[in-house]
Amino acid sequence: MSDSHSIEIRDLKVAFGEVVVFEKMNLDVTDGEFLVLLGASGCGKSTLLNCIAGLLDVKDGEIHIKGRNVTWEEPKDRGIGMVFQSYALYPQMSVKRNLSFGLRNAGVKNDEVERRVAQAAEVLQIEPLLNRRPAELSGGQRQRVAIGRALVRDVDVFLFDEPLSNLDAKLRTDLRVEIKRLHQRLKNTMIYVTHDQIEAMTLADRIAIMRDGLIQQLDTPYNIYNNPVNKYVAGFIGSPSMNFLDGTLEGGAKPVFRAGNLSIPLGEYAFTQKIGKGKTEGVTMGVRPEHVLFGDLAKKAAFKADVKVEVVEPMGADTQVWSVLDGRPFRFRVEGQLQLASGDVVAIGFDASRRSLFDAADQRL
Amino acid sequence: MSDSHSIEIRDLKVAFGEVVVFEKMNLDVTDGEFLVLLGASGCGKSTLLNCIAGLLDVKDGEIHIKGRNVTWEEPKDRGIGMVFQSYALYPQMSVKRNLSFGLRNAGVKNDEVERRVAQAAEVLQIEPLLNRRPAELSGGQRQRVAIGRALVRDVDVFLFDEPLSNLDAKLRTDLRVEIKRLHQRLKNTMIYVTHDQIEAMTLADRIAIMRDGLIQQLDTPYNIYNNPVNKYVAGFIGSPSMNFLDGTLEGGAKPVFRAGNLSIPLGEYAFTQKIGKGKTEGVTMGVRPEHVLFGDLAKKAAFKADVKVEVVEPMGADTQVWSVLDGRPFRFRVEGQLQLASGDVVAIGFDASRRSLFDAADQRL
Amino acid sequence: MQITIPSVIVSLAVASVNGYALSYWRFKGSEVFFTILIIGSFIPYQVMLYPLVVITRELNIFGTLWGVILIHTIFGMPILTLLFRNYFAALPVELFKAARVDGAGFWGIFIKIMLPLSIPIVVVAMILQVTGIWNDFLFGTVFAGTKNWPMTAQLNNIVNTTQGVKEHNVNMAATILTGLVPLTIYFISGRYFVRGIAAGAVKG
Amino acid sequence: MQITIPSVIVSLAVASVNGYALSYWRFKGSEVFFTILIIGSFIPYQVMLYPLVVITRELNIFGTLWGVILIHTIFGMPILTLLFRNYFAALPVELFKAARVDGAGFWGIFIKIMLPLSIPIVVVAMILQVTGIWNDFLFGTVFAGTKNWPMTAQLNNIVNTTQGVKEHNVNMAATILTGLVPLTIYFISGRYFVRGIAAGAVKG
Repeated sequence: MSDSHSIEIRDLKVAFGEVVVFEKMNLDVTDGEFLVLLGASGCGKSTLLNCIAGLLDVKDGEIHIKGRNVTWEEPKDRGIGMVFQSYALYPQMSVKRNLSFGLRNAGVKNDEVERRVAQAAEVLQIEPLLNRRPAELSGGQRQRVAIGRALVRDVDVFLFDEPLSNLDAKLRTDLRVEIKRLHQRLKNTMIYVTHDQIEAMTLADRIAIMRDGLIQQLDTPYNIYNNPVNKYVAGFIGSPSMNFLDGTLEGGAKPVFRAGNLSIPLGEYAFTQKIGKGKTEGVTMGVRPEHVLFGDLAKKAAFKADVKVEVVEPMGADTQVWSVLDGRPFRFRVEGQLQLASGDVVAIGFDASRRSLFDAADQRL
Repeated sequence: MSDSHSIEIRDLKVAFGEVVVFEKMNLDVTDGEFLVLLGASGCGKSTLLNCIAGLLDVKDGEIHIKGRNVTWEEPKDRGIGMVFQSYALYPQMSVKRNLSFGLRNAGVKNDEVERRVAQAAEVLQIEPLLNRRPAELSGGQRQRVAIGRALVRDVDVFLFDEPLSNLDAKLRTDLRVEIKRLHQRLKNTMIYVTHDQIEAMTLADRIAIMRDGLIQQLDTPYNIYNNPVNKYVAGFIGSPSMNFLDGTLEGGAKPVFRAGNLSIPLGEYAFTQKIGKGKTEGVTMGVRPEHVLFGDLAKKAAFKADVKVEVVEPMGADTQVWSVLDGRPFRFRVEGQLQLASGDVVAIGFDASRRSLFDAADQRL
Repeated sequence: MQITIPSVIVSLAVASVNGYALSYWRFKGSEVFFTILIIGSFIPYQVMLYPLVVITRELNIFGTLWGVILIHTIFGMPILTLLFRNYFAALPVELFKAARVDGAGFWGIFIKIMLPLSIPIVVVAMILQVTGIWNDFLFGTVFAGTKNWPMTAQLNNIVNTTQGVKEHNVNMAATILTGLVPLTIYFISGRYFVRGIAAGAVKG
Repeated sequence: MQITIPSVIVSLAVASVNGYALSYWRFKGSEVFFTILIIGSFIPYQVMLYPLVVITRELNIFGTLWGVILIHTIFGMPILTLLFRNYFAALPVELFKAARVDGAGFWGIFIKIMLPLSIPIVVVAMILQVTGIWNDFLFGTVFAGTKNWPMTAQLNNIVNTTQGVKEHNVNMAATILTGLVPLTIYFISGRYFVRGIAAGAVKG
């Protein structure tokens, strides 16, 4: 198989008893790529990772790592390192013994073990902790040791199973950046499972958004955010999530989207499907709260409307406004220092380019 | 005691065995106010809430609710309703029985019970669920029923103990707004415990930031965000958190802050302490990532500098940049569509007004 | 049966209330009481025999049905109370707090909230106690009384018995009977039982 | 003591491996095996007596030390295996996964990772088994052999014994001795023991 692919998954079938998780999963991961598997719980992302690690048996299909068919190999022989959500450090061993456990099992010589442990400890800045027990470490330190355990084994592929979920918000931000720095430095292939879209957006070279055992979209964070292929992806990515307006599309030279009393010119919207001259029913327009224009900018927008403010949520840097647009709930984001009150009527506008349209089958138009 | 205060806490002492949680806690909550107790785990916020509810015994001090000393009264006699993190619905009872359990214990007549349950169900839009068991409800529905249980009892004070922590991100956002709407409608006093600063900022009329059993700052979200009284509050509020630069303050007609090779004019900084003409050592300047100016705006700023980009984190609406400013790590936020790469050198600037200075004791200067 | 049923009912009632009180209501000495129970559940019966005989005699119920019930209740107490305590401790404490805010008292919470939730553990406790009492009874009636040897040695005697075929059959019948009662209870309550085992892994 | 020590060691070794295999290695029939164990732990001993006697006779170890050890191991097996299984099941499964990624096999994971973590439960199991075996022994030696009555009735007989003061003293001494051994073990291992009880509330 192709050389530039670090991992190739072909027609993978996985089932727990009667419950089929994947029917035919296919996925290629490029060498050195940081791929994030993103989805809500139960979408199969952790199952897929465990299959790659060899911790779950597959029913059918093949898994290739670095061109080698490893479908039936033991985890230790696959050239992978894995970092777990609960850290999974061996409680009775010192940090040093934790780091070297895998090497000793593989029969690596003593001085080589010492060298590699020292090197990993330096990269992760955990040298002072080497003689401590895991119980004496903070959550962030534990996760660093867990990453170190994968690091010392000098593997081709790093697998991360929601490694930051057990940490508090500040630590999560810091370790996220450390993992990104580690990747920039090592350039290993990394596969990272998470349900947190911010982690996915910030870490990934490419994101695979999964739902019910199917990959919905596999693309760069930029494309997933700006050009979601369907309504599910559009709603899943972005916080607060996208506003959806149901209505009718009128084709022609200057296509217009009509929803209730609103008629919104589509300007230079780049259609990905061919649309007819006539009306298309069951169309949904998606507008991200942060792409709604406000104040001076709204005045110059192609589409303008008045909304009634219902709830104002100041979040420091930004303020989120829950309002009513032509009888439908509509959310938008304004600058953090702006003081709005419930009941105010304010003017908003839509940017001409930053919108998404979906057909009746929820696919991008 | 004063009439406009719904809750007054005087010199409260609480201890578990030898461990003293509060030595002398004082807190006044205004009638109809939405007060959020915010802090990291172990700061005593839940303990304080449990004391107000009467679920924990106090060693010393007094708790007044609506002008009545309730320090030694049973929870049911305090005129409070409480919503728990785990929902704490009675699993063997229908939603309706859950809602009416408190009323029946209080000996309320049957038709009055029916009326109040129907009313609460309407407010929370849970009428179709009344005959279901809690196990048949989703997390969001369960929490709505839990709120309903406090609602039917027609209490003066609502107590929320991290009610949204068990829900996923999307539901959390939705229920947060529902709680805010509920408060706008009922105008009851509400006390809400959370460790999530976004919840605190968006819900609160006032936030009490707690640490080690002490209230650090009790103020409006706006003031806490813009004028943190000490370095702890400054670092706790805001995501990503504030940049801190250690240096020296030089007083005089035009005060300047020096850190390494940087010298940052302070312009119209509103000092809260008297500063001398000479140098003050051990001063820290705090700059929020979202208040750093970039691009055209940076050119006009009072202070300009070049930074080297290390890690770029696209988050959709915004992009977070981890950079190096004069050898120190420095974080700032730019618009989401901007494409920066690791290694770029870019110009940034500071806004004259939006900065915080802290003295050697971490108090606001 | 006369002995088993009231014994089981009384022991379960006392043990569940004990377990509930130990889990939720911190009273003075509750820690001490708990420690005594833990120790108690591992003390061999023999240590408690003499005091108990004396107590039942003083109460004038020695040898009566009530005496037997009392003895079984006391013997079953430590393990059953621990079983209930662990089960209740595994329930979320917020349930208890919510009920207090809703105005339920000690008995209100126990009867209206906790008991309906503890059917699985009640069944487990019931099986344990029925098996225990039944075994005590059968061991005494059927197997005791041949020689002063450990149980395994006695077995040899029974099988080697020279007292004829009839005796042998009696033993066999008794054995089957012994097994039957707990097994029946087990099969009837299987669903609850497995749930009880699963719920917090309270009892191996 | 001759019987107790090897019995305890053998039963614990077998039970811990069983519990470990049941928790982590899904093999064909592991669910069935587990169900049999659950049932087994509640079957009264009597049901198993005859088959066991026959088996030990066939193996030609009946009445020998090894026979006694085998019997105790089998009797203790269901409850001990469940104890270990529940304990191991309460450990995070990711620990097991991490060890597999790190290249440890079935025995490597058991000996290097799991056993060092199970000291508390080993102690609990030890106490259970020692108490159980000791009680069996003492019941047989001291209390068996007066009349065909339930245990509580026998007590009456012992206290009412007309065979003189000497017999009475013998019983008393035996009783105290009985209690002493498990209690000593308990006090020595108290710290681990309470931890074992606390850890996941594995055993009431």
